[in-house]
Amino acid sequence: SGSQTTQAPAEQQNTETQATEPANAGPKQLIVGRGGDSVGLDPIAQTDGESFKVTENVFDTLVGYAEESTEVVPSLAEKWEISPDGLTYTFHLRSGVKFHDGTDFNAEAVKWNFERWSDKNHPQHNKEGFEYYNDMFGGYKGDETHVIKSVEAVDELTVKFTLNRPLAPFIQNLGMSCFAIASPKAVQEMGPEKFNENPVGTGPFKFVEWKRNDTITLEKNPDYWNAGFPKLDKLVFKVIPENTARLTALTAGEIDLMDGLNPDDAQTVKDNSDLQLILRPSMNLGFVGFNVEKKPLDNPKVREAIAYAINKPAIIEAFFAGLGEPAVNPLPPSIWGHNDNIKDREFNIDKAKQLLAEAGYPNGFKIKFWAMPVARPYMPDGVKIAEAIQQDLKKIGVEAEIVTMEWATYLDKTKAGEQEMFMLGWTGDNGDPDNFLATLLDKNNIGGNNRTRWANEEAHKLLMAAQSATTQEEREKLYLQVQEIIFKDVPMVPLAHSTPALAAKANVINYKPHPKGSESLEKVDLK
Amino acid sequence: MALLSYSIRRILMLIPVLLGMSIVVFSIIRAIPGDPALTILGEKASPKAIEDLREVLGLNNPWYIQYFDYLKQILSGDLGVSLHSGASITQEIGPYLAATTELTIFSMVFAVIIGVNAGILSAWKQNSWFDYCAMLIALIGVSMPIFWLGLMEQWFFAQELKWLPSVGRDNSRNPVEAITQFYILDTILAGQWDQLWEVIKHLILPSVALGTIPMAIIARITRSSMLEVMRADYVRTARAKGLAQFWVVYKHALKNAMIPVLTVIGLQTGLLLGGAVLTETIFGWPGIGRYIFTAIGNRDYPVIQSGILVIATIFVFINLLVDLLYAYIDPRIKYR
Amino acid sequence: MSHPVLQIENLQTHFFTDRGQIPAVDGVTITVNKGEVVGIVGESGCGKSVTSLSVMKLVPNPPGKIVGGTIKFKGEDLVSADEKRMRDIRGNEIAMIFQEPMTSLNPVFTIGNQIGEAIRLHMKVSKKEARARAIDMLKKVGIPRAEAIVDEYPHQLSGGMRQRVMIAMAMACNPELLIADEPTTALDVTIQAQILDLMRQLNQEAQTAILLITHDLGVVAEMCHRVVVMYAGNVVEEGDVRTILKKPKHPYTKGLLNSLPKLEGPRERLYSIPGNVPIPGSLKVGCRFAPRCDQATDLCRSEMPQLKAVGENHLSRCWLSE
Amino acid sequence: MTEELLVVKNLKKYYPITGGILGGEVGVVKAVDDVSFTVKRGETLGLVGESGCGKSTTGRSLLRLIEPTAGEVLFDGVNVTALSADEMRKMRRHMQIVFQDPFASLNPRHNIEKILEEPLIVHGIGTSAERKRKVQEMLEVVGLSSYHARRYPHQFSGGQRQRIGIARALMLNPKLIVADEPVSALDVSIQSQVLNLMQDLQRDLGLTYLFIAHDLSVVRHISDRVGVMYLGRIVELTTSTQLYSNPLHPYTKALLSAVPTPDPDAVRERVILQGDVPSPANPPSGCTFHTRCPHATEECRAVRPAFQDVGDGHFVACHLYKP
Amino acid sequence: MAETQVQTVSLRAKEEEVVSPWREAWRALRKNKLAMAGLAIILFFVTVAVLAPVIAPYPYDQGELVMKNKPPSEEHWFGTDYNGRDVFSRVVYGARISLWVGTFSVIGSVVAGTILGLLAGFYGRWVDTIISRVFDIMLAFPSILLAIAIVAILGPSLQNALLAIAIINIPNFGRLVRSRVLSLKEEEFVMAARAIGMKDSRILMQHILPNSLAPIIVTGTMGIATAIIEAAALGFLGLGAQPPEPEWGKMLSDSRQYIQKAPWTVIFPGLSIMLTVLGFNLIGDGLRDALDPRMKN
Ligand SMILES: Nc1ncnc2c1ncn2[C@@H]1O[C@H](COP(=O)(O)OP(=O)(O)OP(=O)(O)O)[C@@H](O)[C@H]1O
Ligand SMILES: Nc1ncnc2c1ncn2[C@@H]1O[C@H](COP(=O)(O)OP(=O)(O)OP(=O)(O)O)[C@@H](O)[C@H]1O
Ligand SMILES: [Mg+2]
Ligand SMILES: [Mg+2]
Repeated sequence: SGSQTTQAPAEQQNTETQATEPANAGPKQLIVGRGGDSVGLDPIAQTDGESFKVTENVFDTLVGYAEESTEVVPSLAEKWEISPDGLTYTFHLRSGVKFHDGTDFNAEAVKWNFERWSDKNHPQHNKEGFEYYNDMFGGYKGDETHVIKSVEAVDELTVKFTLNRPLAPFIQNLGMSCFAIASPKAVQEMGPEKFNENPVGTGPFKFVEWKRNDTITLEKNPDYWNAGFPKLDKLVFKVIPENTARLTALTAGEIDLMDGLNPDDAQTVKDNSDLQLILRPSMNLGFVGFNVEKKPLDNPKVREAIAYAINKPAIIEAFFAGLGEPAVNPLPPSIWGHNDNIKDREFNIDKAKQLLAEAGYPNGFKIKFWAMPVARPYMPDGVKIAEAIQQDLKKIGVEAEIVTMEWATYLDKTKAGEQEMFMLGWTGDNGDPDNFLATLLDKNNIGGNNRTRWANEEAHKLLMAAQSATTQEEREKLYLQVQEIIFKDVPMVPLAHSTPALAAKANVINYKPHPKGSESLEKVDLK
Repeated sequence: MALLSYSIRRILMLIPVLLGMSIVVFSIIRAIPGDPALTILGEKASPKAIEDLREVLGLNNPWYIQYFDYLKQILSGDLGVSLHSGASITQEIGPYLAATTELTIFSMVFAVIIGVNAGILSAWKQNSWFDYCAMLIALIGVSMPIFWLGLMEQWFFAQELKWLPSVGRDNSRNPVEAITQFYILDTILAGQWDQLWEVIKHLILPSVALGTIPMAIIARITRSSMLEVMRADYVRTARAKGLAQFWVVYKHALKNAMIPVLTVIGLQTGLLLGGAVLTETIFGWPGIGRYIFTAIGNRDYPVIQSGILVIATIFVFINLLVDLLYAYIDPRIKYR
Repeated sequence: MSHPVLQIENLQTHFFTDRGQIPAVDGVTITVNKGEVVGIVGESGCGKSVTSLSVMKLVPNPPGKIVGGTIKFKGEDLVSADEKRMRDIRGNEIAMIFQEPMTSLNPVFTIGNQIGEAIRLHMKVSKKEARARAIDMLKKVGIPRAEAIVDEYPHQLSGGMRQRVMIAMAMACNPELLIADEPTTALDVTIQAQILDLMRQLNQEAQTAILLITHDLGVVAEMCHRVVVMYAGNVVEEGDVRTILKKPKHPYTKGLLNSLPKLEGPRERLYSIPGNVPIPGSLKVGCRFAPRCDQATDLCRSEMPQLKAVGENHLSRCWLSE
Repeated sequence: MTEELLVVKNLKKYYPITGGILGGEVGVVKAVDDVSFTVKRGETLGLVGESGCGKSTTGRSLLRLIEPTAGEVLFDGVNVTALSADEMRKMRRHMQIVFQDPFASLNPRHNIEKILEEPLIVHGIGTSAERKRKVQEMLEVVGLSSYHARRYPHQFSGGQRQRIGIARALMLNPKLIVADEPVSALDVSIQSQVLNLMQDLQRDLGLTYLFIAHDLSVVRHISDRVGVMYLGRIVELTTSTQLYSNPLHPYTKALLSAVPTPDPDAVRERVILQGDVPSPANPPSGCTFHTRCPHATEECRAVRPAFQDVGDGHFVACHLYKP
Repeated sequence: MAETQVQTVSLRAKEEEVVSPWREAWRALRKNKLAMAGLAIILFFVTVAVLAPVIAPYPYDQGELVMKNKPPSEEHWFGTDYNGRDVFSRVVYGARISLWVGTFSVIGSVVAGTILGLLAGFYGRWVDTIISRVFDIMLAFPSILLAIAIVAILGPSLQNALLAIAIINIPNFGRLVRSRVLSLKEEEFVMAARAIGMKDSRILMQHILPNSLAPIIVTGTMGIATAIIEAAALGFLGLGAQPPEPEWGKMLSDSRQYIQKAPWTVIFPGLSIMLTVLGFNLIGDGLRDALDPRMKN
């Protein structure tokens, strides 16, 4: 059954509530400073973290992740059953949940959302498509590889998913921020473009106003299903592009919470009794990659020599200010399947030189070193780290010329394999090892995210096997082996798993950053 | 009437310039490497998705078709849709433009008031102690990299002394309710005096950074223009009438001296409007400069095109305004 | 002698420049009596304008400065008068018009505004009255359509009209002395004739004394009662107009008269004074004219002659005319 | 060889005035409007008139320094208006010009030697040494010294510069020199030096002058025949003696009577003209002088008088005189 | 005739000395204290740039991470930066880059602008129309945005920044030269050159160009100042010099996040930019006074 009550359109309602709000009756207000603006607020249409930081507060997903981990927990679905063949999933929805526009959340709404996402011909399907849906569920309705066969509303609060083939991380995927349930009525009435700027969900906060490149304002959803939450009356996301400027604003009391703290400033924050340092659990990797198709990087000895020459601890000390650990494998240790047995190469110039000599380059060589022009959580300052690596390499006679370009161009060209040595990284989406190992290093992904163009048959076979294996133990074993091969052949030098740092006013409590980079702030409160 | 026909002619003359500008902008942007589809979809996108998106965005059409599509669209008053945010640029650009305009006006007012008066006093007291100091400061002013000045200001006045806020347009805890998007106006309309004060405080540092160079340039040009005018025969005539020096300077000399100063003010206003990229980046000002700069990074063609075109159009119209002001100040201008 | 309006005595105005001290005016003595037209003639750069500006105390300072001599206006010393007093005198008791009618009016104010300014300044009348008087003055100097012209801008008028406006402005407050610094040099002869006519008329009607600066001996002959001839910052000869033009004593005056082509009479080869007009201060000793004088003696080259009477109302600065 | 070195027939020079919404041509300034005269070999023809009447434009158009709008200029039998640009350049050897402004007519960045040598270089005359010698000679001719050659224009006084301008014109041994107000910018005592020099040169080198000036006494002094210009037209042209003793055109009369003479006893009948010279962009109909003429009739307002000989080669354009 | 010729008093042969206009300008310049101060500043930086390897105590691209952001000391006069590199050495080497970019970009715009300006001014008509319109269009863009766009096309690097700066400044010089040509064309000495039968090309090279040189030099000098700032701005935006090149603007932007902890890393490069630019502006001012024909006679 659809929505029963007719209410004023969301937008109008918003302005009303805003107008009636008392000006300064001491509402609890939290201002979050961040580096960039959201791209859009229709979660399914987004891929960037800045957008999800907001949408997670406006929308809910069927299932959620536990605090600080990727373990799946109930959300809009209170419980679910999986058929033994892994092809049918039945979700029992929470009752009494309403969208911000007053319409009911129910099985029909879920079904409608999935139809919108999966069917290219759906009237509210965006012309650009829905990137994440496409990736996670093997394409759209009608595609050969499409995973979801059907979504049925069994009754008001029961939804049944039927799959074409088993997908091990299906439930895991449903927890991703993008698969949040939007109000069908609002989307239909506004159309995808307008909805993208005036989101209506079931989440703890309602959307109020968006001043582009400046602020997004949300207010408390008093009818939130999770009784007692949210704690805050008002939530504001404010854009302050410069990391230092943001810290200044925090210190000055203009904002309450900020992300993207420069690791260098962590100490400053700790020393300030007015502030607190908050660390986000790490689920990422920053690495130096080698385009193994380019000489002399096609020679594993050369790659290994470089691995020896990079002084990882010094770099982590200098640029992560200790907020990160040296990476040994592409997979972060926080994800299951990480191979703890591999011991990293020590920083050793002599060994590096010796390997170079063995490879036939006793006097080193010249090489182009592509450096990331932007800061990412996994690589706080690409160019500076590149400069440090450049200094290191000089010691073994390798003259690295740093090349930077616009981020878009960088991604484009590295994908095409124009680079020699380069830097990049990855933040996990759902806590599955496949999301790191296969994405970054499987030969099928050459021309895609495997920018090292490393096409190792052995590793490929293992990775494919792991994808279709059914038990975690089985998969884990395969991933351990893959990591050994990677370590030996050195298609990349994993640099660090960084711990993104945040800072907040001392009176901010119950803020638990999530490893995936965005989270709902419903529990956050002010002392 | 002559003025009207002159204005019309000036506006008509703008058409080829604007058209030329649109071609330039359009071709420059097509020449920028990097695929907007990729940028939109991000580093995790699949090749197929990118290709599909290119098709949807019309990026696979020949460039001239793209240009004429674009031109048609612009002429119908539609600036297009941002590839990045999917929002209509016509709507989106307003607040950015307002933010930059407010900053520009504030900076220019600061620059003009101080610059013109310093220039006049320097010329009046030529070779005096004041003259030397003012001109040396002005010279240092023109030599100042604004981004450095901005950083230093921020460091000193915001971080060390904590006198003034360092970023943004208003206090987020007490945000201005935007009606016109010009916050000074908005707060006055709403009678929110505490907010007005906040808004002004936020304007000070970026305005000083942005206004320093124009101020210095205006001071220098005012001085040299005044010196030239002060040598003019009619100034001697005015003095021979028995007029006090103050009136000679501020009435007879100033109005004539303002003519070249006006050009500079116009030119600088235009430059500020577009050149605010640096200041806006440093001071987190949600303005048009940063909007375009970000768009370049995102390969957001429509935004770059329309953004630059809007700025350039304003720039061209400021020049027109300056020309008309000339005609007002200088009756000799024949509307040729 | 009748009442002197202006008595300049041994005036010295020097410029202090990078290239040293330039004695632009170096010992000038001139007297102007009530109702009299006195002419100053001399070639370019001899110090005519600086003399007149010194009277108004309008010599640009720096670099110029009155370093010696006295200027008495109706017995009052102007050299020591303060700026405020000078402002009262300027445009009120002594008025001045300049050579360049094209640039001497402020291009951005109307004619009425500029004339009215002087009137309001010195007569303390209302704006309206000032305007009415401005229109009156314009009519007096023969400007047609005065009511309309008063609201026009200088560029809308021809050179001759502008010079009339300048005269109207100068005469607006009934000055006792009018200093006219080459008022017609920039004008065509037919226009010059109009302006000279007007000035003569004003002199006769209002008994305004005029100090007329020019380099045209023809103008002097038509306008002046008395003439002062200047050369390189000095007065070299002075006398009434007939004496100077008919029976000059100083070789320079003689040479000047002889080098003029004539409009009537036989066309003879012109006399020419050899050499160039000196820059003031370039000659330290002797008579300033000695290097160009074909009668110069050793005395001339070593000692500066004094301005001495050589006849009735006739002074000359020359060893030979004694 | 004809007696006439220069024949000017119906010379016109119109400058367009642009304006209006589209910036098109909205009118013309008739700077020179149908001027005809001849200059005989070895004579000096004077051209007088008030400022803006088109004297300079005439002088420059016949050298084609300004392209004339219409008309014919025959120099030594050759129609120079029909020459190609290259032929014209060669022709210029024979016809030279001296300018009014001694400060603006010499390139401030060239020294005197270079300025004087340039004409020879341009026309490929002589070797370097010969050219240098010629420069030295010419400096002596105009009364400067050979050591002046290395100096720059700003180191000279106005009179000396005017001598340099004359020397430059003489370097190519021209037949005709157009002197455009060569003494107007000079002081009286210097003016007579230059006038004497020009007369001496004419005598010694057999030059022909077209001498432009606004000073009637100067023109009378130097010219054999004089033309009087008013608003782009020649209104009277006759011998110098005739013109000054028996002027016919009312404008000439007024002009002559307006010149002040340095003789306090001279009693002359004064004709003071009313009003200003009209603008050449909007010249009066008929006789252009009728607006200021004391004798103007209806005919003057309507009909343009012909420029005709009223006897003895005394040309005048006035309805008062009919042959 | 000879008797009419008596030498003037003031210009006797003995005190005679050939004073070419350039010599004269230099004399005037030498008297100008501020201009000399400017010249001194520039000479100082030029010397520093030339002798950089001698002066700089450390290589500009090598440091130890353990020495990160150390304050000024005896070993490191300007302290060290985020990579432990010696800021003093980097500032010293940076002088090379700034002077190089400033000078060569201006040379580029001057050459191109002069050629275009001469063509437009001398030949007029459609040549002028086309060139002037192109200039109009270029000038209608805020120059920094245009530079950003050009660099975005060419890819960020010092050379490309130099090129972009050269391109955006062409109209300034082009217009200047054009207007000079237009006014010089009417000058009597140009008319005189035509009157002696000189060809257009020679008039252009002998008369018009040399007389346009003074304003070109003045504007060019000031242009170097602007170009240095523009290069630094591009560097600041990450569009100019690439690491580890010690370009001052880049150094500023790289270090600004440490402004509170290590202000020296921001102060010194900024000061260097300002001083160099000031030097060029001072001397440009002086040159204008010395070369301005209005100041003479
Ligand atoms: N501001 C000044 N600075 C330096 N010298 C000056 C200045 N004004 C005038 N002089 C000098 O004073 C001398 C006399 O100048 P003045 O203007 O009185 O000459 P003049 O007789 O009026 O000449 P002209 O007929 O050209 O007007 C000149 O030689 C000039 O060099
Ligand atoms: N390039 C031009 N464009 C338009 N009008 C011009 C141009 N040159 C001259 N004129 C006009 O042509 C008329 C004649 O000018 P010309 O210079 O020949 O006069 P002139 O008799 O030499 O005057 P002067 O005595 O002032 O030198 C003037 O009214 C002038 O305004
Ligand atoms: Mg004078
Ligand atoms: Mg002329």
